Amino acid sequence: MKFLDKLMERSSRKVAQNTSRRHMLTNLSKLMVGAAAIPLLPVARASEATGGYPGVGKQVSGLDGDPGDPTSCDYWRYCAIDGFLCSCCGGTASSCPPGTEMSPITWIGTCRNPADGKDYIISYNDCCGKTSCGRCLCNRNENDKPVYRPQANNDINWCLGTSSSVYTCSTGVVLGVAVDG
Amino acid sequence: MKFLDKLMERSSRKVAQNTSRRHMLTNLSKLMVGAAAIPLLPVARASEATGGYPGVGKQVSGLDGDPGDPTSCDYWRYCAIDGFLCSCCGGTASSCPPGTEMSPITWIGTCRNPADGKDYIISYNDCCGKTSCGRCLCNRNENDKPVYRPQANNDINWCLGTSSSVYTCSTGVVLGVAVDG
Amino acid sequence: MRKILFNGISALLFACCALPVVAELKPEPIPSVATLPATYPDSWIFAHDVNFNSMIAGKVAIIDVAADAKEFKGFIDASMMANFVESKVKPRLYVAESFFSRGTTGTRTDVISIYDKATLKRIKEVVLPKNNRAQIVASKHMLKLVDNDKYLLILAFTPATSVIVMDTDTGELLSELPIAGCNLVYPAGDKGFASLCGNGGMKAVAFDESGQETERYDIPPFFSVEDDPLFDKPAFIGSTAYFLSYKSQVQPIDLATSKPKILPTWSLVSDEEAAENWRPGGWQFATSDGAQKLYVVMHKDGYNGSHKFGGEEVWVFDTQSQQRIQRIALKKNAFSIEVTRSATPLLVVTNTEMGLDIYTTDGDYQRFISVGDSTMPIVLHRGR
Amino acid sequence: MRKILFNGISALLFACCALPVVAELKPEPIPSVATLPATYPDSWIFAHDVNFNSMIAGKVAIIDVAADAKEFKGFIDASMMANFVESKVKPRLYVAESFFSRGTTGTRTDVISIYDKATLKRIKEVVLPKNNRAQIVASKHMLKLVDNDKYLLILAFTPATSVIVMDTDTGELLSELPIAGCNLVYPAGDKGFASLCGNGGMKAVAFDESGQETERYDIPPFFSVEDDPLFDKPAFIGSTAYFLSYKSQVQPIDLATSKPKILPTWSLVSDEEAAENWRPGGWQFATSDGAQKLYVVMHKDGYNGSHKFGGEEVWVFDTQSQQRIQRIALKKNAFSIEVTRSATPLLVVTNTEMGLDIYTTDGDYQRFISVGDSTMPIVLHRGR
Repeated sequence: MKFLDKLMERSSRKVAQNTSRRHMLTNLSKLMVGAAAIPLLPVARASEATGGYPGVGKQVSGLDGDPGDPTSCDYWRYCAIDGFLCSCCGGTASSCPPGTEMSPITWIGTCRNPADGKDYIISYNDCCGKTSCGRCLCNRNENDKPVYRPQANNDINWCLGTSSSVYTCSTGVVLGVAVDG
Repeated sequence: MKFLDKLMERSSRKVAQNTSRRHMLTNLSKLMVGAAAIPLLPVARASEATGGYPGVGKQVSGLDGDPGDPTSCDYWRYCAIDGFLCSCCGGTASSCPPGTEMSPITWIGTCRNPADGKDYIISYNDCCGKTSCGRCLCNRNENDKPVYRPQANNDINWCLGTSSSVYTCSTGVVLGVAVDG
Repeated sequence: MRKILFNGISALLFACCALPVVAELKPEPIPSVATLPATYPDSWIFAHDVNFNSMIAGKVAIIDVAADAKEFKGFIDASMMANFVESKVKPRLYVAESFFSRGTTGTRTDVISIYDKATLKRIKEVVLPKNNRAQIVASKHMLKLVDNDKYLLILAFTPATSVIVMDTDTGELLSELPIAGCNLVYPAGDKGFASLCGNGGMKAVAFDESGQETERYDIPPFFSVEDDPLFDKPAFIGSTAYFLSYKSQVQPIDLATSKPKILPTWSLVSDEEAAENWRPGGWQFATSDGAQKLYVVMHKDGYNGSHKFGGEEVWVFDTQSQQRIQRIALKKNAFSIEVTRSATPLLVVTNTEMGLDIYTTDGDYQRFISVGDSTMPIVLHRGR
Repeated sequence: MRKILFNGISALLFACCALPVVAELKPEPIPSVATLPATYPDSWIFAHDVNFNSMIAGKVAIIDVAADAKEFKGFIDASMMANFVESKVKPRLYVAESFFSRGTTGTRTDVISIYDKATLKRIKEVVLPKNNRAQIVASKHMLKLVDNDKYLLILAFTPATSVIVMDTDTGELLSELPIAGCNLVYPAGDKGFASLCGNGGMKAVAFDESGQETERYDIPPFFSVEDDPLFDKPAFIGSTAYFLSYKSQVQPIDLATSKPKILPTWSLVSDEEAAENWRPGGWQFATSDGAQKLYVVMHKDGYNGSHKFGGEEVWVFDTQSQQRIQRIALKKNAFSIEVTRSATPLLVVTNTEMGLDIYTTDGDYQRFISVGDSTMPIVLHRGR
């Protein structure tokens, strides 16, 4: 928590310093275009009680026995995901956004579904061919192995065998229940 | 100031909510890669007492009669600039960063030098051929006119007549004293 | 009763197996790619992320601003100060953009990229052989569809200015019409457009089916570029363009026919408000709705250079009575705005932090929508 | 006395003309482009911005981490999960990157881009005709110079793995050496490299002047990928690679010759620290200095999946005594670290907010440096 405290302390101090009209205008001159750099503190972005992302509507998968919010980094299927969540990008947890191409080659994780307590094999297919979606960047690494074990690694761009290798977002597709829990 | 207050109120509330270890870790999962979205509030970025940018070292031009900090959006030559300040990017107020090309075609502003009270003609030459510098984004619009008066407009990409039209950063070059103040 | 029963069953299940009995999830199909309807609902908008930090990687996001879930429908790329326009007639989206063979260097290729609305696939491109498309911070007035979307008008700037006419049925580039001394593309008549000029006048050009010039009008100066220039980003109500000046004057121009008609001016502000320097400003700071109302982002204490910083209020005017009928104090300052064409229109605000705040047109706050980390959605297009 | 006189003059000047008499600024030359020395000072580092939000527009920034002004020296582009290496022998920088003819779609071209250090101009490119370079989140171990920088080793991944050998004198691609079942490039001997393998073993390949394979070694498994894998990002001290495991074991491997020698392991943590689950982690979380010290980013309460989140402390170990000699509590959590080769080395930390915090190697905080808005400088290269 220490780094959160420090961060807030700094921000508050800065705001306190910033009271004059002149500064307000000076700041605006930098803000207007500079706000590109995203106005939200990561602490703010990440601190929603639900684990969701500000400015992203919550979802349900709609499947019986598939609990949680597919736009939240907490969602059970994402236990080893690394990237932008396609659920936030016009796709779903298991489908790609319009106009992208789903990678046929991929890597595999094993995540426990809290609804039935079973371990499921999850295929983290990347969606490819448009620039980064830019929403809901999420990194979780349960059982993630280094790149010399590629089939269990999430640092590799799995846009392989697609017409473009440019990475857009990531899905977590249910392949089935793991035989060996 | 209202929007600053609101922003801080929101951030503080969010931080207060965020006390559990579990949340800390959840947050980190989003932070590690997600921090791309820049951790600094714009209020923090813009509220330095000096008008400078956090994480950018202050400079002096070194010229007699050329006061102020060329890495600050406040610097007198920048009265109508729009873009990343080349001074922050490996160039200076009047030179481009290594490996870029200075546009030969440009637009012109008139800024008052506080050292001698004279109005100078400033040529806002763009530097071109690498991706956006990304440091010290600054927008000021004194005497800026709409794009149907291109020679007085800062929304145009002036990387014209260069081998690449990709915009990197902006300079403010002294051309001389304005005859008609 | 039902609730008690359910709780009882739940308790039983937990007692026996720790987890309720649910169906095992079935394997899901691979590959799977979402699609969209060929005609978009009227609460959807296009938010153009100009991505200043990485201009070769801009995008146009499609967003349902009325939705509390699944609000982000998809996006298409838009490279290097691109411009965008939606066809209302064909299921097509058009992007004018530029590429370099080595990302930021090498051979330049300017193109019109054509997307299918349902699949968001890039189905065709038309190369602009002179690589002269205008690279200016995006607005709605550099790429326009006219004559029932039969012709696409593409602004060229080198800095010599001209307008390229493309046939959208064939993808053929029909002509390039010079507009020396003037800039931007405001549709005028069926086959024509007007441009504002550096002398405070206006030029208008009409063309025939082969793109060849048939009429040309030079409207002499009617405003002072030095003293109180008209912003180059008007709001349209029908075929009337409402141009606003830095100092709050309204200059309507009738563009129903190929020859522009300069209509009488009026003011956004009272004498008191003028004294307080209430002024319009921002990026796309003015828009309209279906009820002939004009929406303008306003800031107090305006000064020489304040005209692109946005504002703390949106003022709504009845363009018939030329009276202000509403004043909306915003949660966060606005940089750009748009109003949807929905039955219940929504006011979409790109705030100065670059997120989208959605309000009713009465100013009731609805929701916040993020277009994405590090995005700059400064141009908002409602469905045409 | 002097001061009084000066003040008197100032007062006089202000009294008479309101502003001091200064020389009028002279017109400045156009065009003007800065250059750098062909050999960089040893306090300069390369910060690779992988730019996840726009991966086709990454960059490598050159930063003087000892400077309080003009710390940002320039940058070069690095497109689509690029990799970077500096030559210590030639005044050259190398980037392995990928381009698409239409930005994110169209024809792919993989290249080695070669830059001049003094001008940062892209002076040459070598096309990789199979377009098979590895696109993996950047690290130091996918693009390596060996044999006095005569050969550039380029990792390929399709997902079949191989290493392409390029002659840096001629730009010729000499060969492609398969490393099936293994990955990454750790220089071994003069003309050779080792790779870690999915079975917990290591492979090593040596080649001759024409790039042809001369030796190949398969080291049988010496660690458990399932129970406690070695991270794939070792720190080098001389020709010894210090690999660390998820659970804090140190596995040194001697790569002085083409045949790797697996050295005895030791532990970063005491029994108490192990019980508290102090573990290494982050991205580039381990480095070394010129005094054979090993720097490791550590976090408490580690668990399955915590290994890429960075940490709150940097621990410094004497690799001779295998003892911890320093424990640096950071201002902000570290994601990646590097130590400069300067006479007074500096510890550079990419914090989890993606800014650079600079410390002395004793842990005294020096300064904060921003690489740019919306950047992700997760790989830091000191001067070689």
